[in-house]
Amino acid sequence: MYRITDQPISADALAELVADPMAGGICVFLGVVRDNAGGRRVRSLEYEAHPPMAETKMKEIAQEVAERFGLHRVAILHRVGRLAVGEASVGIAVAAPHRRMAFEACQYAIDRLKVIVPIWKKEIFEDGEVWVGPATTIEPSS
Amino acid sequence: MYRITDQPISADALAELVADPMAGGICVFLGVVRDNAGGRRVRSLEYEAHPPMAETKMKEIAQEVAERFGLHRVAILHRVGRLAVGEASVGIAVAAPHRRMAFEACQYAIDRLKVIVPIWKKEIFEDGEVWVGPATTIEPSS
Amino acid sequence: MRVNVRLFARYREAVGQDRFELELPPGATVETAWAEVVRACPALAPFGAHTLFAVGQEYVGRDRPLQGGEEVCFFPPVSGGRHVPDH
Amino acid sequence: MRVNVRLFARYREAVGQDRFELELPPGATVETAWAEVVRACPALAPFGAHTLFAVGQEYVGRDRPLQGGEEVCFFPPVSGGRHVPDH
Repeated sequence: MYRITDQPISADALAELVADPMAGGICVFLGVVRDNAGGRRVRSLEYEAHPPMAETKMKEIAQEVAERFGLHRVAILHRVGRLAVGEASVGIAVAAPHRRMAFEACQYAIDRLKVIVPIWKKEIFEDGEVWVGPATTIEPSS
Repeated sequence: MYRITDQPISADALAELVADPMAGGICVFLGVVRDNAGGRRVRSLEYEAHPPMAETKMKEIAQEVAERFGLHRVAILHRVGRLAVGEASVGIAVAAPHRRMAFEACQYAIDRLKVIVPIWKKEIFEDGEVWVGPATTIEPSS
Repeated sequence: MRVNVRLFARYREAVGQDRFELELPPGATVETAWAEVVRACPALAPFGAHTLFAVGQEYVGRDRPLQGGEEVCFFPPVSGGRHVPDH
Repeated sequence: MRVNVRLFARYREAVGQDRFELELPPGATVETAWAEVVRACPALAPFGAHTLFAVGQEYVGRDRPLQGGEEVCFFPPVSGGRHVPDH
């Protein structure tokens, strides 16, 4: 499942989505709102996405994981809206026969998500705000 | 928290245990019962531990993580008793300021757990059973 | 021809709306559409060099020709110098 | 002196109990205790070379001297040749 959501992200729900009798390990990554960014105190974060394109790009990431690691059990959720410190903005779960592969594929997926998925966040500080977007440097395909 | 338990392991509960306002990423690993081992079909697994020593060794792993990665938010749970395919036998959560560290520390912790924590499992196949224990090759300290 | 423009994040805030229709001459490209929008909203001009573009659900280059009825997205760049991952 | 012996996993199953007391001569080591247990339960003999030992909550070597009242644990080795991680 690859979904933009305005609901809280559950690690258990993510693990459930990738459950597989052949899996020996499930790696779940949660990106959570930190209380600081660039040395400034964060009050909250506001996430905005281009949902259909974001979901398409998440699905592409799962396809890349399938090609590179041979794994088909990947779930990616990204939350939008206003989040408080400690809340999860993104969750990724990968199930694999062996644990090393689960870790590597999950890390690959979150690294790629930061680059190609069109999601922005506004960091709201006590003394201002700043927008941060995907760090893409990809060459457009056309 | 470092605990041997006979209750189901929840990734959300583990993530909750390591929650920290300074954390930007939480990596949760779940080791789950696979439907096969060594080419044989697994019916169920039975885990047995030396609980106080296992918990002591888990705590040592968290101390190693603190020394190597500078991280203090680690939780380790291992379940004992009979588990069905798909159930989690072990769960580890690590919170870190940045995600790479969370992944590396979590992987380090599960690798160490397999070596030094006194937990055994009996793999129950349709046609027999076999005990598997920690893969330790450590030199005893005395 | 008419295309649909979508703006996100700081662009949306700067322009005060998240989508509108744009009338473009035949043969117009993504670059043409961007120039039109900047003309109407000069606050976007400084970001031009780093803006990302998408048509439909795919990233495209500035020279991508547009068809009538297509949706072109303008994605603001990463905020100034903040290439450090936050988590 | 008397020490407490604890058995786990296949050792526990082979012996049919998970703990018992053992009477040992002064100066006995972990090795002495193991030899005593194997004498009472020869089924354990084949595992001797790979058994792990712990006293209290720490792994120890075979030559570790035992004190009266201590608890010595015999940990069975990894099952034959199965050093492959399962997850």
